[in-house]
Amino acid sequence: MAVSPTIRVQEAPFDIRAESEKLTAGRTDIGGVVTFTGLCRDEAGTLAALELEHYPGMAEGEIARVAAAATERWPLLGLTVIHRYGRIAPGEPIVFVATASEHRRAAFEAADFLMDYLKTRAPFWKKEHAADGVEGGWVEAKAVDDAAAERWK
Amino acid sequence: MAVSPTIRVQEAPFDIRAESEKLTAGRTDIGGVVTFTGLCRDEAGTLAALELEHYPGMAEGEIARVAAAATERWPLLGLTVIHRYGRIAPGEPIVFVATASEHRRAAFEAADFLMDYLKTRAPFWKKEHAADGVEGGWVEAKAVDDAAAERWK
Amino acid sequence: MKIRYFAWVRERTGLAEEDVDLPAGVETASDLMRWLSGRGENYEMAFGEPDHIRIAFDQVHVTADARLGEVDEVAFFPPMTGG
Amino acid sequence: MKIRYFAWVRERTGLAEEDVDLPAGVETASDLMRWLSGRGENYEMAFGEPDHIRIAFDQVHVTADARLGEVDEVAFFPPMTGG
Repeated sequence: MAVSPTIRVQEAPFDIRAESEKLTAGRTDIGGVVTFTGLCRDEAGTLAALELEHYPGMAEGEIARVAAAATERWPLLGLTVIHRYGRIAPGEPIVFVATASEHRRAAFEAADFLMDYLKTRAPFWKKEHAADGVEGGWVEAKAVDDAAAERWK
Repeated sequence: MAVSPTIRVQEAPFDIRAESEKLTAGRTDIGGVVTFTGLCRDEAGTLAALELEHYPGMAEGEIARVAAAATERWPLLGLTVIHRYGRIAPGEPIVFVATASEHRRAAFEAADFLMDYLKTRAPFWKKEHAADGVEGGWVEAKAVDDAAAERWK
Repeated sequence: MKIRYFAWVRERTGLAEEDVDLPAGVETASDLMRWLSGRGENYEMAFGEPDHIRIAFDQVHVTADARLGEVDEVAFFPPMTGG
Repeated sequence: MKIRYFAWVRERTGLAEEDVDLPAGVETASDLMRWLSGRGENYEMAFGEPDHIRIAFDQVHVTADARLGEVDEVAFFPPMTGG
């Protein structure tokens, strides 16, 4: 495994630019970088915030396993995954994935794979807080996410 | 067409962070942003720089047609394409694509599609300048890029 | 053995975690859910539909037929919704 | 009509652009390449293998059988290698 993934689970927001630049700084062997940023949507104004619960320890461990699977499957030159927990307001980032490789195909596929696997395997749970002050319910897992993860088998 | 793409063809480097932030600033309806940055590689130290020739006017026009095809095919909430020309040193960005959508699948597929189509349709040509001072040849178009573009038909 | 609960499993049991001594005959995650269900209405609410519960042993995903063996920490939670 | 050349087509012809008056019988992009090839060694080098040349009429991609009709600007260039 040539690359050592950067993995962080944190409550604080993160600087997407700084994270992207760390991946390529001082390097001249990377041909493509793909990033994905997942943001909190306000669901047409009905959502005040998301509350993300997580399983400390296992969250980092499971992300590391998913990242290791990606580096074994694609020739990556860099890999970063950041996942937040706690209260997150609409417009704020929840998750960030960045992949670097010599050619673009590996970077695209690995980022896509990482998101599908994080969605279905990383121990995080979203609860909705409605804009009218009502504590909403837990977000239900989606069949479309399971189907997406199945694509990689 | 709900989204008006941002398209720029320029010699100057660009600020990836500023470009990404413009896409999401002040919005709470975007669930995912995918970016691709294509960088100049030094080919294991043998390359001093790439020189990108382009067809002014047609470059902007063709990128606009490719961007319009993407916005018709996927429900995008934002779309940016920046392509540089002129002399580009190893480690510097050549091309930047960013797509924003409510759900991640559209953003991933549209970014992937845009890169495949830009590679095969945007009128840019790369010439290599070797590290030993020799003016290198024109980069040849790759069958793998044609095959990638065929995937979307 | 430590048991941890997350999200709506935590809310229904009313507990984030607890220590339990396993009775004889509880050998798998599935056995454990069945035994927990019998401990009160809160547990019954949490584990009434065990097919909807995901399980980890020592912070690694396992299926309901996994054997408890030397496990130190078991966790029960709903399907994940992160990312 | 203006003709523009890019990349190695430009280097081989030795010209970035020129204005030409089309002779009778030159009706398609393909005809134009054949006619240009006969104008000298530099043109023959550039257009000797017309299958390797891409074509634009008024800044839009076309195929070699496209008819020149009312076109103001024709461009010839190698397959694109941007991105």
